[in-house]
Amino acid sequence: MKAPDNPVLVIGAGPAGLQAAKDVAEFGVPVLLVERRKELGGAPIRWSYHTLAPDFRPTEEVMGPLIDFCQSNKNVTVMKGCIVDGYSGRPGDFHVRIKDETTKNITEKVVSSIIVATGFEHFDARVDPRYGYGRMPNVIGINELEIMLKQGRVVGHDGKPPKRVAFIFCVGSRDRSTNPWCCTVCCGVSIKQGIEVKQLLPDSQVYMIYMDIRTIGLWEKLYWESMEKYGINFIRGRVGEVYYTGEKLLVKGEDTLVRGPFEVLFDMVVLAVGIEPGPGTKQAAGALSLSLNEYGFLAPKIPNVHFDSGKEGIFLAGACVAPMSVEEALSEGSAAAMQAVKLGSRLMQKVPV
Amino acid sequence: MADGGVVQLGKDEELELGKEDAKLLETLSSQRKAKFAFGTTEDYLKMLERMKELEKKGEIIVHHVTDDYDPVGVRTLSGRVKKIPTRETWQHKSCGQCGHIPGYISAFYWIMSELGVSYVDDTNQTSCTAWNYYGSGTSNPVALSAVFLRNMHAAYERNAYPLIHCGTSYGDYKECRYLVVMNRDIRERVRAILKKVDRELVIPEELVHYSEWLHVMRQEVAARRKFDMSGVKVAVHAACHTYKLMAEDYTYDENILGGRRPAPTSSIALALGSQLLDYSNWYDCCGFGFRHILTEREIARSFAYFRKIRPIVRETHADVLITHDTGCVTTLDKSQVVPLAQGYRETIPVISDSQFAALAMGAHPFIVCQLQWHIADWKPLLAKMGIDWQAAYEEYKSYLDKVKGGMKPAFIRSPPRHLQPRPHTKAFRVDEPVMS
Amino acid sequence: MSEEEKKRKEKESSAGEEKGKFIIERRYVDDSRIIEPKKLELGGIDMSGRWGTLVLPRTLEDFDTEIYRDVEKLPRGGNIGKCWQCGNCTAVCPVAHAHSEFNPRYLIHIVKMGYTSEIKKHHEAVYLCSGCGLCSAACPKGVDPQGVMIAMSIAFKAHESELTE
Amino acid sequence: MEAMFPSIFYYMPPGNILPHQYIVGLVLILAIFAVLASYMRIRSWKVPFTPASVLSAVLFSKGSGGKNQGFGARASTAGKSTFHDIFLLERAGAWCEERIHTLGRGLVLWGFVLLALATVVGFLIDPLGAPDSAVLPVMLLGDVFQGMIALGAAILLLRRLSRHNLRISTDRNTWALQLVLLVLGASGATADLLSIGGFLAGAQVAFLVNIASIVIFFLYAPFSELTFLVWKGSLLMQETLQSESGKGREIAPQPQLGK
Repeated sequence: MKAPDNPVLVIGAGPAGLQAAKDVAEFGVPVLLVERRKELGGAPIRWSYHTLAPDFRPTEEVMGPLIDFCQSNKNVTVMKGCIVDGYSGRPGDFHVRIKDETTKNITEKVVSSIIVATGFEHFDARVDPRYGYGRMPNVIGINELEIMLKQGRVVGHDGKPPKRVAFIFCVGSRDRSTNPWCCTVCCGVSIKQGIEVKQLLPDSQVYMIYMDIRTIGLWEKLYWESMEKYGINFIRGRVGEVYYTGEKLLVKGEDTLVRGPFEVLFDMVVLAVGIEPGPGTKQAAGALSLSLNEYGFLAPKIPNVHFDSGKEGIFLAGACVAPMSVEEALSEGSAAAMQAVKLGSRLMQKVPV
Repeated sequence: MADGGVVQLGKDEELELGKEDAKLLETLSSQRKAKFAFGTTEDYLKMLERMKELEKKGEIIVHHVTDDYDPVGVRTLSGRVKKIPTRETWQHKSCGQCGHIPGYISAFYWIMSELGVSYVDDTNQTSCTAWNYYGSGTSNPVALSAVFLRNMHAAYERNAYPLIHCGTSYGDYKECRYLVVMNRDIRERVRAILKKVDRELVIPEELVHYSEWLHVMRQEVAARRKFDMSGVKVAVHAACHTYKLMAEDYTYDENILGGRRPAPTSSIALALGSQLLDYSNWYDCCGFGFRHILTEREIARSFAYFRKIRPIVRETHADVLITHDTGCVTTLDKSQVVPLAQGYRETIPVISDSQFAALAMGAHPFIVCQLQWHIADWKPLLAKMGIDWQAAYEEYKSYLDKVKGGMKPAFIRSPPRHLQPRPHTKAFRVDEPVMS
Repeated sequence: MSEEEKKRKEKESSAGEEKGKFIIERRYVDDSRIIEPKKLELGGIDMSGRWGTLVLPRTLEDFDTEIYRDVEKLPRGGNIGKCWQCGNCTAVCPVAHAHSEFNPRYLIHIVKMGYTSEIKKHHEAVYLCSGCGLCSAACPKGVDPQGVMIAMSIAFKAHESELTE
Repeated sequence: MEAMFPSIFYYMPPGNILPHQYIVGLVLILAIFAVLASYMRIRSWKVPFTPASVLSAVLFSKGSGGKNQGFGARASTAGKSTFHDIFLLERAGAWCEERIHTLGRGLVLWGFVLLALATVVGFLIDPLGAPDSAVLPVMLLGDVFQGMIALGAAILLLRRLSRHNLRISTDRNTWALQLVLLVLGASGATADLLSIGGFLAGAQVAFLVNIASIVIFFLYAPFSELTFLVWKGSLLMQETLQSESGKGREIAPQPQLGK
């Protein structure tokens, strides 16, 4: 079988995009990988994720080989700092305009198909002011804690390790005033971090303030271990307000199992900030005339079939479609790659599939 | 009716409460499915536009904050600039203050006299009846609005601008104004009532609370400061009815607590050079909450102590708690008696912003500020401000003896009943202060 | 309703109204939260009874895990940390179906969280456990609630002086 | 009779190796050890040893107030409570879902009590000197009681086994204790029967197993759940006594003010 000459365009070099690029390239098909930022690896690298749930695997072990492959393989052409500005043509013969964001130069390329993997952004907790994020010291997001864990040093603004840490779940998730969807991974990630905090600071007390625990599938192991091995406590309820007393953080919430309001002091509050579609997704949707769903994620033709954008030759993968974990994003990238390769081979051989 | 149960404007921008709507609203309210809310900030701004239209049509008279009142502009929560008159104000007193916290009003009058600002203390004022409105939970918008407009007309005919002391009246009037402007039915019925008492439908362009007046006058007040306040730690309680009813119309300032708390009262504490401290329960009611004070005084008293006083003392260790409504001063102050008797030791003096400002300006703590009526111990505060309260108290006692002997009491200065003609002086400025 | 039941009801209701009976919404306030000194005087003025009544807030303020740590160390209490509050134990507990104050799930929760104020209110209920062991058979996480109740009753007894102060 | 049963104690080891009195002495020593060990264990939980408190309450409590009762009344309260709560298993039985569960517990309990009585009676009648016609009924009764223990333990064990599934999680100690009870009862009951049946060797083995299980039981019981049951049972009785004597549980006073 002869591979088509036109490359496959992959937009976004996160877990899904990198995996898609690798799979396509390994099939012998050239890949054009366009990334808006200056570095490859997407969210896990950009936010310096320490380890990945559920088995505490260092991020580099998962992402490193993918990045290395895409940077060194002759089939992969990487364009950093670029976005796709528009397109025309038909499957097998798309003409895309690629714009360098710094020089504003526009390059035209011909590609056979397009894989959109523009990923997500963490919810900006300043939008929900009740948690005091951005205004109060020691109120941080899970992404910032991840960086601290990577440095192996979890401390408050005064440089002291916290004695009592509260994780607040569903910040910017499952809330009509912010984002109504579930971000699917924050429970698992928060619990993973809680365990890591306990490993780092065994004398600390870690509390998880949750509405529901959604450690889906095999991630449940994290939930069990956090209780059974690490003595992490879970409080069912939602936090109404975090107040900085000048020394500590006063967390006001309700323990719904006791049916009573609580006001307890903590040294550190970690917000499990949700996942939302980023500006890259919106921009790509505009450039490629893709439809967005009510939440601003890219809408597949059938909600259950993520890779099918409804436009022939354009495939979707990763967290630009729905909130998902790294493991799911990798599979989605692979699935989209399969679709691109399949389409390429059909167009070459003029064989209907 | 919108889904959320909020009354929305009709097509002609009238708030038409038809019989069916009213019934539905009543049912929903009784089932606690809807709350009677007056729309959004946008609706509020529309109401102001509507007021201008009605004035143009000649349906109502608008009492403008003209240059004669030397107005100062402040930012409100809606982002709009609100004009606060500084002179020739008509003092709309609170029905509770003279009995419970007399120093609150006498200190305010004293400040105005000290600053040489003319004002009218009219005897021709009625109580706003909002107490009953909130106390019973039932509403008679026509009656309430009629009382509101009757008082506003009383100010208008004296050619003085109404300055409302009571937080509840202030909030209630803002709601009534919304109803009168937006609802033709209420407007016409109120007009008929006013006609019977030979008054016209006069709506003030701005409804102004006295704390806003102190806010814009704070630099003048600070300029006459007699005592060094830099060592005084202050906590502020803002009255619910000033900033929670029609919230978009109360003063906020980015330079004061980052604009996350109402600006007045905090601003006067800062202007006087004292240390302003924040605390976690700042948003909570003082415990007065009408229904509770009427039926559940034990709970109101306990709430005032356990949810306000104790956290404030524990978190801030402040020397004084200042607030700007007679209900708040009374509740927060008097509710400390029982806990103190029971052995709880956390206590803090509670005074109004006018008393605080007057004390700083050198007013007599007893003859003017009437601190002797306060329960919580104010002596450490006076000592910290550098006021010799013992000498002042002796003075006060001899003053009382003189009064017994037939001297005319002087603690409330002879209130001016008429305005004096005066030349117009200042140009309008928008108050954009720098954090002191 | 039999005569006896009526009498008992009357007795109960009058007992419940002893403190703060003048509070209109008295039925919404826990007995334990009302402080009504029989004798209270300030500056020579009598404020006893109604005039000196205070109602304590019901806010949970303490995460005091001392009893929790003790329970973990006592025989058969070691698994308490595994509890995730599903309520299986209470669902199958024959005692809980008769006595509202005995709720193994709740007892485990307040001990785990260290809500001393709640433990003070409910600690005596732990002796109602009959030791039938149904809960331990029903527990999906291997908490062994029956054993935890044993450990808890010992721990509560050991801390009795603090819990009844 | 005597022809049919030449000597029922023939299976016992020769007196010079393990005289009967020695066995009784051993049991007594073990029982004292068990009480002491229980005491130590309960004290290690930082709680009072309530059986002692109950005893002192019944014997010496003066009580106070108008409802104060004399020794007789206290003893009667204690007796009633013991009878209803312990021997009739009213408190425990009320909440056991299945009757068979209560039955199992009752059999073990009654078996033990009656066996103790029978043993004392048997000791008073010199087993080797007295005529078999006097010893035999006591001995057979003892066998019946041991059988009760075995049956009760078997019921408890079978109930546990029949309910055993993946989710079950009961303490290993409970299994062990019930197994010891089963062996104790079964070996004791069968030793005599085997002897009567002429299987002397079997009877001797059963007898040795019985002695061993008794030793294990006394050594193990203080460290098992039984200690808790003794503690809690007497705690409940103490509370009953206190409330009966008018002292009752005092209503918790208000929290310390001004803290």
